[in-house]
Amino acid sequence: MNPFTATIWFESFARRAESLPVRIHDWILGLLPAWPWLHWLVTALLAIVVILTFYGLFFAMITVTERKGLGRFQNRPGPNRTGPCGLLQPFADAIKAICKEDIVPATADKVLHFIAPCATVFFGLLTLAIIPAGPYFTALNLDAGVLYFFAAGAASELAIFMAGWSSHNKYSLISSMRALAQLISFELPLLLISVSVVMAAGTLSLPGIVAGQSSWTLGGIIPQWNILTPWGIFAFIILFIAALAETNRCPFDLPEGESEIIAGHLTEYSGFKYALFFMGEYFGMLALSGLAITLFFGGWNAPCEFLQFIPSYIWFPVKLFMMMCLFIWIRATLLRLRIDQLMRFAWKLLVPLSLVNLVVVAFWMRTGDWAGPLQLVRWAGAFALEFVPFLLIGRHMSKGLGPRKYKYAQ
Amino acid sequence: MNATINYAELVYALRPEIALTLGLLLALGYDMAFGRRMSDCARRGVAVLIGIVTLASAVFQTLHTNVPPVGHAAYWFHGAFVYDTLAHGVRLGVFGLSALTLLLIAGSIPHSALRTPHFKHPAEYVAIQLLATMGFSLMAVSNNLLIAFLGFELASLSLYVMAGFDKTSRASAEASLKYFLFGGMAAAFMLFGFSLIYGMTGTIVLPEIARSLAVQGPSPLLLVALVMVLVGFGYKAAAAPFHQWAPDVYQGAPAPAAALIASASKLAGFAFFARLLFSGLGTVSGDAINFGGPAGWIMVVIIISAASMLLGNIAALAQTNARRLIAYSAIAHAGIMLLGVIAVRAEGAGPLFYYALTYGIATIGVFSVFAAIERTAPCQRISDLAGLWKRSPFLALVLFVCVLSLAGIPPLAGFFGKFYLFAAALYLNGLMSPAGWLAFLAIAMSAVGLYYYLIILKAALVTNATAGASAATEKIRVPLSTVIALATSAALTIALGIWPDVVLGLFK
Amino acid sequence: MSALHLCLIFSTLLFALGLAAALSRSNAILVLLGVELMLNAANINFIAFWRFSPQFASNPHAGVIFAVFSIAVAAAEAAVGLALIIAVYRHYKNVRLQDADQLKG
Amino acid sequence: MTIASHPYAFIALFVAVAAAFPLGLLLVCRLWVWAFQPPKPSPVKNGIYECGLESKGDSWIQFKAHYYLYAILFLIFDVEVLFLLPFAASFNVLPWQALLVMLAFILLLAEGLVWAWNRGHLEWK
Amino acid sequence: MNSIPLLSLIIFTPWVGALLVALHHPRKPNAISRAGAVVFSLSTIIYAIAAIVLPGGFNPDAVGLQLTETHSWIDSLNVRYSLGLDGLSLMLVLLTGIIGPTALVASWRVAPVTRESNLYPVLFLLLQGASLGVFLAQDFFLWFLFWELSLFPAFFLIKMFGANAAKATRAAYQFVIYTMGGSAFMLFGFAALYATTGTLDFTALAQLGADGTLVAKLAEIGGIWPGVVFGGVLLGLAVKVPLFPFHTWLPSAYAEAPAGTSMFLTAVLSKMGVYGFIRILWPIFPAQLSAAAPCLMVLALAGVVLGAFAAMRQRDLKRMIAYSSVNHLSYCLLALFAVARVAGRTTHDAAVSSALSGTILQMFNHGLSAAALFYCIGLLEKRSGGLRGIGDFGGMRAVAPVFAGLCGVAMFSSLGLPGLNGFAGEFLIFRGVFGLAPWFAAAATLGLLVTALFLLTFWQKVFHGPVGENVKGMKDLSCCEIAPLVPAIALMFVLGIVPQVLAALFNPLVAQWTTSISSLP
Repeated sequence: MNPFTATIWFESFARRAESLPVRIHDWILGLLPAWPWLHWLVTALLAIVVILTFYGLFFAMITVTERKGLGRFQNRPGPNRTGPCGLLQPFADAIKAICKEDIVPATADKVLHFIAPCATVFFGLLTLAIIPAGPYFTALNLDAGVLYFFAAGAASELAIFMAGWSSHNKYSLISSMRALAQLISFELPLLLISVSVVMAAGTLSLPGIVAGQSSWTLGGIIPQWNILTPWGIFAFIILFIAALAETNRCPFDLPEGESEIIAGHLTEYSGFKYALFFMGEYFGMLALSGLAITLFFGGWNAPCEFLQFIPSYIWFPVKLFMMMCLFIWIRATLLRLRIDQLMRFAWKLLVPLSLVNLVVVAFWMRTGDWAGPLQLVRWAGAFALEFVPFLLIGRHMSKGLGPRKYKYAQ
Repeated sequence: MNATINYAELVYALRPEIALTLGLLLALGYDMAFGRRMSDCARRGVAVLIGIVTLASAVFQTLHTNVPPVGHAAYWFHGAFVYDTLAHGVRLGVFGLSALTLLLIAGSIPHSALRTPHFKHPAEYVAIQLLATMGFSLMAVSNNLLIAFLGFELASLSLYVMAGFDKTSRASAEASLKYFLFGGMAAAFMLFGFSLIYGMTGTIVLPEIARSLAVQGPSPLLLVALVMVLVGFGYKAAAAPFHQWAPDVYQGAPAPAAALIASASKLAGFAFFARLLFSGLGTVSGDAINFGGPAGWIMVVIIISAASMLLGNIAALAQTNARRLIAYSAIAHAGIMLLGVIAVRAEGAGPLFYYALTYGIATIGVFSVFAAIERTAPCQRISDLAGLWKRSPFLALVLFVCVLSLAGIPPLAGFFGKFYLFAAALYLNGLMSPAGWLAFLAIAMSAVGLYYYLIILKAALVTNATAGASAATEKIRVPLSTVIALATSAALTIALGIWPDVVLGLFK
Repeated sequence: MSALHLCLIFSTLLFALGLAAALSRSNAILVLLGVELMLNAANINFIAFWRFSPQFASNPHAGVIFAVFSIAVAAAEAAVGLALIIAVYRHYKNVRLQDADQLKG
Repeated sequence: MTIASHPYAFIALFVAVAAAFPLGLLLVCRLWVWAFQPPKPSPVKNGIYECGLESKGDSWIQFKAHYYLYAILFLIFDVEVLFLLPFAASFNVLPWQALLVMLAFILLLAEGLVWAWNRGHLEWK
Repeated sequence: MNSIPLLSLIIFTPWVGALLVALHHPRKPNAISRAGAVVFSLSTIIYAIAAIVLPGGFNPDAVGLQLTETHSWIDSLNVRYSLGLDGLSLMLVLLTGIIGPTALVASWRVAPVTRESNLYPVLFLLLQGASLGVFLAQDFFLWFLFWELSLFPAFFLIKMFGANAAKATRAAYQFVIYTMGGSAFMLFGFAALYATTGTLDFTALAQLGADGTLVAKLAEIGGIWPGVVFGGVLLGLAVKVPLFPFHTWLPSAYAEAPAGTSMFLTAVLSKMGVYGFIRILWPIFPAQLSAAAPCLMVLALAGVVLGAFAAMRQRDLKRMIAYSSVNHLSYCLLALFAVARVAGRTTHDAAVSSALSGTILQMFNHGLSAAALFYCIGLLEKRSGGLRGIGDFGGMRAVAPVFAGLCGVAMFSSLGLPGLNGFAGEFLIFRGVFGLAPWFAAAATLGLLVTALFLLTFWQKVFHGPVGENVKGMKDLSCCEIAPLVPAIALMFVLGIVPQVLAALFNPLVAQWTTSISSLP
């Protein structure tokens, strides 16, 4: 086998591997009568089944990863009894959840109490449909995909409020109000950052945004991902922080703050409804991670040109997994904030910085034709435009704040 | 996206609005930066000063706009804006009226512990008022349903806030909420009507709408749209039967806000609707000349107008609250101005504009007097005005002039406005037209109106204050800025009555 | 019955519903909701007409632009409305409209 | 290859399945309960959980207005995005004057934010 | 002379005076402000005499408007500042010139107003200027301005200075609302006129009215239209005069006003209505007036007869004189309507000219006599401390012979005793009306009789008989009190003997009217 044929073989392998899902899909359709509506239905159902199984399994694996990871962070083994290395733990948990008694408080608003967990999962799933996981794994390709994502995603706030309110528990209500305040506050930077990416990509379609990042420079080593621009790194950090808050993850998990308000809106839930909340939350996390990948990490694209032989449907889960790990890492590292700190952080830092980011994107896109030394100016300018406001606002916010002085410990 | 968008033209078209924006930013910014260090009085003074300077610069910008000759109009920015004498006049008018009401703020500081409207946040108030003024100005130049709606809502939303600006007052909050709920509903009606018009014609530019409707002719759907638009308009203009908010707002809102709602808002609203109805829906106006002509919006306007005049005048007779009385009289005046809307067909917008402008000036005068009185004693009931002649002859004189102008007594501006407007309405087809009968009704009702205006004057000029209430007899010291507002409105009321050509010259 | 008709019927029903809510409810927030429904009914009209009707060449996007702007206006109205309701609440300790009856005559 | 012929048809189907998914899972639980574990309610078990204390007063309490202030602020900025998105999508083909117009728009909103900041409305109290 | 805007001076000098007096001292009147007010009030008669006497002034032989002043004013409405003087106007200016200062002096000296305030002369001068404006304006718009402006000083004069506050308020409101209501309809009529013809100039409108263009133009837009406009204007004027069913405001207004104001109201303001009939209604709507004349004559006749009867029933002297004013002015209207009725018929030239001359004379005469009577009643009030019932006095002739004499002259002048001025006017009116409408004239004589009856009753009850309780200790008139009466009484005699002095001023005018009436289509 000479290198040339090897390359050919290699390329054809890569192509075949890439188009595997299409071939499976065509094969299944071939088994069916050639009625267009049936083909459409089956195609759609296939897409849905893939989404449900993929993200369902991913959810399961992430829970076990998280538990084990947190265990390691805290110098303990984590779950290790069920299955090999405790890998079957989530399934055991599911069975346990099914078996547990479902307790509904006598004074609760029964209907809303029932709807709330379903709605959490429902809206989580809706957002997942739009995430482009690969050229052949884009279940829903809308012209205004970004809008769809936020329309579906924002509705999950409603579910949390439903849960808190219907429980008829003071802690639940407080938590849901807090959650609402927190979610709407962090929704803004999220939205604004998406807008800046849309500005750069010139389209609202998520596959379109991915397509805009599917090339490489410097001989195919450096991908042209948005994260590798001065505005992109800032934007991603903001988006990630906002995503943490949107999914009630540590350090923004105030709504569930066990030490203050029992478990917030989850207080009155038990059994499988509780599990559904978990599922919904993780679906939300997966969706936001998917969005972050789409917006900043080139979606399904390989990081280097020569790595293209690995099919896109591998790359996407890998990136997703790494994002989730990042979530877990943050959770293990940081402490929970106070509500005032949280709100201040959103309104006084993230929102202004995302507005600044819009301007920087405009600058960056308009200076695309600068070359040579001007290129340097472009980078420096963009960084300066991001950094200076950040420093100014940061200094202003921390004015008068020093390390806390402990009276009794001195 | 249309690459041929001419932004220079946009900037040219909106120079006064840009000036207002910069002014409001300046007012807010200055207050944020230095406000805390200043005394209340200085803070208020600076805010008002910035507001006045801003309005002056807006007037300056307006004056430096080329006005096409009468009967012609310039279209800017792909037909989104229109500029003609009416737009020019209304812009100048609203800036002037707005400046007059601004002057009231500085004067409305309470002297005693009495609960009177006061402004803890003058810069915000000025900024919101400038926003409202911007809305008025946009309404004046809009040639397109969208710009019109935006201007309308910008103005309305600002006015809601201004009506409720006195946070210490229960009445103010209640008034603004009522104003808001009614106004919101009106906006919804109007928007629905706009959407139907858009659906029928496929365009939102007024002349294109007119062209398209001329081809289509009237249809039931169009009638629905017209009624909806007019319902929205009726609310805005406080015309019966959509007037319920007006008395409450006039009574509860702080005096400067009420003055603005009664003056500039009316001027801009009526100018805008005259333009909408004639330039956009003129081809489906129906017949104001003969009874039994084709149906159209004119009949609806006539009915609303008649209802407003009857209800306004008759309800005003029963009032014991001076502000409510002025409100009901405003409803009656709205009826007359609706007649002016019809008369636009005969004589152009001149009579309507003159009437609305002079009405606004006189109303500001009245509210200035109320505001000045409120510095020492509450000024709600008509009896609160008692002994005004002794407490401040100047206030009594201004009240005298302004109320008589509202009543339509020569040689004041209100008289000339009425006369000109009635002549224009009769010009359509004399008494034999619906408009003619409406004019007849208007005359009869002005005679009724005279009675309640005289009640106010009687209280102010003749009746002695009841003994015992020390606040109600002490002399009123009127602050300088209010004096300016009072003197200006009274002087304008007289001067425009004697030399109406100053205003009408624009339209000839 | 065409899609346009369906949209129009839907929007009309929505408008009627909003109007009914705005007129019959005594809670200010519910009235506000009714008003918002009415505004959104108009938005649906705009979009429906834009989508299903022949357009004037001069501005093919008028309907959708109008809808975008009126959504913004509706939001601004909600913002102002909520603020005013809070202001009333501060005085009356509730938002029932029948209690706000200080001004009359 | 796009899967659906019309994206909205797919959304409709997906909505149905996404709604059925949690409901189906809950149905499984219900069946389990029906078959093996009949519920045993008791007043204590079905009471509100407040760390073992008895709940006092109504839980549906009224919240302070500050929550609404955030809602209002959010509303304003959320709507801002409504205008930013079409602008952003066509950013590459717009002339530079359009940028200035948009910049003015953003600055006006930012000014609102600064105002709220300055007035202390962004402080959670 | 032509370079001096004499007519503007006539109108505005009292206003300038009002301003100066107001500025001089806002509250309390003093000698200077009083003297100033009288001087400014006197300016009218001085100007009027100057206009007659000076070369280049008023030419009695010319017909048409003289000393005209025309300036553009409101171009958009084609409204001009237009003043003009003819015989009719001059008569009324003279009347105002005589009565104005008299009434002003009377207000302080003789029947002092209840509230001592500088506002009184200010308002009074304003009223005087506005009245003069009404008589001189030749453009409807300007005319209407003065017409309405005259209302407000009058309102406050009645309201603030009336003896009985409650009654005065009521009377003042009644007065203003009636008049304004009427004016509103007049305004409406003129708005319509403007809408159809595009002009508001009296001369131009009269031109249009004379050749029938006006009716044609109005009829173009609807059959009832000319009638409605006519009706509107008629209503406005009828309230002011007042014509019979619209007179109800008058007695209380005259009765409640302070004496000086009553004098001016009855002498000058009531003439504004008659003047309007002659200046506006008649030339502009000759055909309509002619058609409506029979009806109107009935109303005027009712005014004559019922006014007299009503006066007879009054116990309050002021109300009595007020009703007699209704009666007297109805004579004028009767004559005018009778003339209008025969418009276009050529047979009655002598009767027409006599009726018209009589009307003008009667206006002047009634002004003198009624003012004098109000003055006398004012004196009675002053002496008796506010009493003015017909039965409150008695035997005054014995106590105050001078007063009785002067009052008697005024009374007999009002009654129409030959040799005094009242006779000439009434005689001419009756002569004219007998020629034009004999039955009406015959019926009107009833009014004459009743007038004689109630005036004689007045004479008898107040001045004859036993000296009443209230009359005891009354003093006769002082010089100061006599002075205001002197010009009026003197004129009564002069005009009673040589009415031609006045008639010469308006004879050419009447002659021209007479010919133009017979030449009407």
